[in-house]
Amino acid sequence: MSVELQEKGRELKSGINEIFTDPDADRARAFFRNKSRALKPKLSTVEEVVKTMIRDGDYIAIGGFGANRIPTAIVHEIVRQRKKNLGFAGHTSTHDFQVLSAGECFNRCDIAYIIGLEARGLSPNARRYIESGKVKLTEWTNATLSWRIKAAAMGLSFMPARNILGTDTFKYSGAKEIECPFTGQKYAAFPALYPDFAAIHVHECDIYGNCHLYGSSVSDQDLAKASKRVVITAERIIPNDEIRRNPEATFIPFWCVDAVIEMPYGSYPGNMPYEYFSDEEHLKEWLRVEKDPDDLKRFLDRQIYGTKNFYEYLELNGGIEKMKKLRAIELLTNGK
Amino acid sequence: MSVELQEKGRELKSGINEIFTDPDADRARAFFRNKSRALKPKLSTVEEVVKTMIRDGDYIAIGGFGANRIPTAIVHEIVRQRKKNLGFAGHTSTHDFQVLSAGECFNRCDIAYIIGLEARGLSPNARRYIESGKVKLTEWTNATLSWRIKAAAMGLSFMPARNILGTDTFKYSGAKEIECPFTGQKYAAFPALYPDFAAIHVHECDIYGNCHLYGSSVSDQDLAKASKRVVITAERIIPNDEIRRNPEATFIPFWCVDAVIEMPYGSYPGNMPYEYFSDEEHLKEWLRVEKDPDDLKRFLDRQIYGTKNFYEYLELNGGIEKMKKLRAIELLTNGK
Amino acid sequence: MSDYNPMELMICVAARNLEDGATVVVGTGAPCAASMLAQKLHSPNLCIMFEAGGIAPILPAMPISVGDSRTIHRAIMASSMPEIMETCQRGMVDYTFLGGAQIDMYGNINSTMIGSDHAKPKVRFPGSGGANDLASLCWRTMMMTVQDAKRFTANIDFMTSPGYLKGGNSRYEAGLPKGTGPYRIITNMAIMGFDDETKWMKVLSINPGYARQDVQDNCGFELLWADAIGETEPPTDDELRILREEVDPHRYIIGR
Amino acid sequence: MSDYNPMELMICVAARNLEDGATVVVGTGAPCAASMLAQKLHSPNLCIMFEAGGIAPILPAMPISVGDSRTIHRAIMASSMPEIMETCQRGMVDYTFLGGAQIDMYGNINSTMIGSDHAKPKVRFPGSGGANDLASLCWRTMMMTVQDAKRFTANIDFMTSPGYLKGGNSRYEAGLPKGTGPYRIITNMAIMGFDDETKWMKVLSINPGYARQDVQDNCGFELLWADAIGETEPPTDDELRILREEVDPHRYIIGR
Repeated sequence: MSVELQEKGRELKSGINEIFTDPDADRARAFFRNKSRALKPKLSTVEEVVKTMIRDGDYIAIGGFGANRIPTAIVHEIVRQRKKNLGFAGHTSTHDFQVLSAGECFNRCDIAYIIGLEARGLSPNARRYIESGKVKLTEWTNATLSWRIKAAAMGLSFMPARNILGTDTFKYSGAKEIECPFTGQKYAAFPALYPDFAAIHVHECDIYGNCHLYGSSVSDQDLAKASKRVVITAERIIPNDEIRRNPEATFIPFWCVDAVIEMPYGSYPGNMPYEYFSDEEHLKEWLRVEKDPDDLKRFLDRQIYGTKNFYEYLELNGGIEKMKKLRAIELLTNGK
Repeated sequence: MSVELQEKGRELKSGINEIFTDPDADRARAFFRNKSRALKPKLSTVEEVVKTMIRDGDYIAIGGFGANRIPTAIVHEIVRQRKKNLGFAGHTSTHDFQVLSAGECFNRCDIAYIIGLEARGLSPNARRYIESGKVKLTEWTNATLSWRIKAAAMGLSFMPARNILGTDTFKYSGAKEIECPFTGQKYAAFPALYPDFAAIHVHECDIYGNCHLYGSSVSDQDLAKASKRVVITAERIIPNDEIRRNPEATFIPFWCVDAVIEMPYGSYPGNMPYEYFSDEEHLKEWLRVEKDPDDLKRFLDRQIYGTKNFYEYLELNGGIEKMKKLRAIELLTNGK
Repeated sequence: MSDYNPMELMICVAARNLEDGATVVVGTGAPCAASMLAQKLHSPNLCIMFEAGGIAPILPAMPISVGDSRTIHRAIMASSMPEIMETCQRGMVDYTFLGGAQIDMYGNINSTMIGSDHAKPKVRFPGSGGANDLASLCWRTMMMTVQDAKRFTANIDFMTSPGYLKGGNSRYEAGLPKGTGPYRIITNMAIMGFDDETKWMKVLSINPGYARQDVQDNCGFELLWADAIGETEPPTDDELRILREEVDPHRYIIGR
Repeated sequence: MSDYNPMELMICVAARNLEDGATVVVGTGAPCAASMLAQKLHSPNLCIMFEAGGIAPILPAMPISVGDSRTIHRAIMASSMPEIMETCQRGMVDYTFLGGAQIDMYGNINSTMIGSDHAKPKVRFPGSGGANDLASLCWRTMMMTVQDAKRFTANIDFMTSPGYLKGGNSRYEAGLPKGTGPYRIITNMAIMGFDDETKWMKVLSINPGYARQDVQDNCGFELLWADAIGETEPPTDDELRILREEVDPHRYIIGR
């Protein structure tokens, strides 16, 4: 680009860090050409999905917003099956990031927001993991990762935007400056992000993968389109008729989805809008045990490695009675 | 750009036709900075809106899809008030284009689809109007205009895409070729389209402009954001409570909207999904009278210039009894 | 029942190209009929999409507009135009059908105008609509059309929608997505594909009742010929029965 | 009731800057409290947005996450992150609040790391999240923070979010939207704005109980001073009552 820039008397900068995924739209198309679009039943299990749909080294993304509407069962199973060397989209990630850090499952990360749990504080273990230098880091922002995912959802290799210019966030990203061909305005160009795998938790889904989702949707509609392999965990499986009765409400359509799992309380200990609030006590316990690596090890052995599946984890932390309490907090019917 | 192109050994082409609107994002922002975001009642009338919100020479866009979910009352009033020299976004336009052509209201047009009424045939008068040379024409496509509107909705001055390259549609557009800074792939760049005015017909809306819309949404969500001034006509005004009960269903939020009009049967003679089907007899009459300019003049005098408002037009063409019949066709309860 | 008209033949042939589990964006008329026929014959899970946003409806009748209520009747999704076009751009849509006033040997199509002055056309047509987009972004483009030497011409007045542009690799070099392009041109006389190398139109089979000479005489450019030119298999009784009784009982399309 | 703590002061001062009919994107904590206070005092139609997608909720309690259920409680819209960020990019959002570990004289903020090696930070923070986006795209950025000379420094370790970059016109020249930038820095000691020309931080008023010297001593760079430096108006009884009784009755924020 340097010749043009000299012509215009302006330097166009590039971020210096690695882009972990291939933004090429034709190579993505070649994948999508062979992805099944058949309206066929896709019911599966957490164990099977993590075993067959994620390979060590894959680049993965997790839907929801950190500790809100997250596919916790899938995140746990990734740790339980000891997946390694993953790439991770640290987009609005909080508790999901914390769990995957505890499993040391990833070795490279696109960062928008990591190691924090918002108002709850920072994860001591995730912080140690990142400060250790074991993880390759490329900086982005929430909007930037949203737009990288949107570029992929649209079938492009890049998206222009007006944020991050002039900052160190740009410098340590993989973005590039470009100019608008119509106005000459300087833009940041972001490379499309096509994850190998994404897990998204929703309220309702039919056996084909047609989803209903309520509450803030974060980037999940684009994420379902951008990702090569997609699993949906749903609070409830619903009949296809309910999808067809109200086609404007379909949030993710079946052809984006490779597997469907009915996973009640699947966002626990996170919040699920209209269903149950986050378990703040349990999240505090996570932060507490992380202060001491040995405590964390024992905690993980008990909660994840030592449980057969997510149902055992739910039971271990209070089961149906706990869920009833969290539901009362969510619906503001707990008298507080 | 030519220096860079030589460097890469490639020529980057530009469409030769005029871009009728300003794609500059900072100038659009300067407008939006002063656009009211207050949650205040916005009820108005068709007459008032067309009088105060559209000036001769403005660039306008019409929501819906030609003869499906269109704001017919506004389109008629533009003709009735004899607005002139408008720019028009000929995006999925059919009956709306036909009516505005009959009024000779516009003198420049971004073309995706014009003069046709899909399976119903071509409009003889709209064709004469375009073939007369009175209207400046720039070619685009449905996706291209959708993406130009989306670029504006996103606050950008352009959007990259992979269609129209290499065709005469590109040549007679205002698009430009660019290269992806990451892959070197050639893209078409489309200038953002920020219309001065847009009218959109929806199913339900509160007095602040928060809308529910059912059925295919075409480009209307982006159009409401991209346009500087927006009027909503709605089949029904609903209480704000119904919006707040189901916030994921809000299709257009209040801060995009400048005026709200309750206009039952507002898409007539077009189709309104779940409400009433198109009046195919009346649309055939339009096509028939257009064959002879004198017939058309008499028809317009009777149907538009000679009616005080849209209610009179509805009565003239069958009133409530006709609407009942169209509803039965829509709901497949007419026994046919 | 072996009697059939050219429109019926073209629809039946088109339907055979739409395999189960594929996606297709269609307009009104013959393409929609071909897709409905394919669903009822061999492709129950053919996913039909309409550019205004309707996806996988259970069509109760032939739509009169690609945005009318029929296109979302008991649909999987009532989405938007960007949603459909971006699904095409992402490489998730297999087929589309185009129409047009002129087509050349590379499958480039004109649906914009006749004449040489764009600002003052001799005859103006509706323009691209979504045609250019679908021809650019879907994997395989098909066309059903009556064939004559004016319509099939080496010099189209305006290239609305891209075929293989100037042949060879020119389509990809122009920036259009890799591996896309015209796939089948189905006429009343023959079925054509395109040569793998030159991307020039090539006859694959000739319809019953026509000869090689008819096909060439009704084409304004020299056609290529496949090594073995068979006779197009005529519509079967099953195809015709379902087309006539279930897909288009009012003969809106097959009666043209 | 005239007794108040620094957090209460900062929240009350911030609330005064949020006029009725404006839009503001907030995070959890003090910014959310300031916005709720403004709604209850003088700006009933202040539109509060959360970056996960919640818009104009009737907040039943302080959210613990910008994506939790409280942020969509009886909201006007439960949208998405792109929707919020694009609304900012389009110029429809007036205010936002940022936090950070370091801030310089041009209002540039660090919330990413301490140290000089990005690959192996001495202390790692969460990073931008939406901070850079909101600082880039909203019209006016504000900050509430306790002031000391380590936090207010000429040499921030990492510029996460843009203030006025290198001052003057450099922010606009870098490509960030015209007319945007830091607006008010509200500390326990003073309220600062920025010089129109140089974009250097400038003290506008000093909080009760502090002197000019305190403000400068607790700042790692030389501050500019407005021509007339007044005393910041302390929280009124009304402000304090509503903040304590209605906005944050559990003292989650004002008890810090």
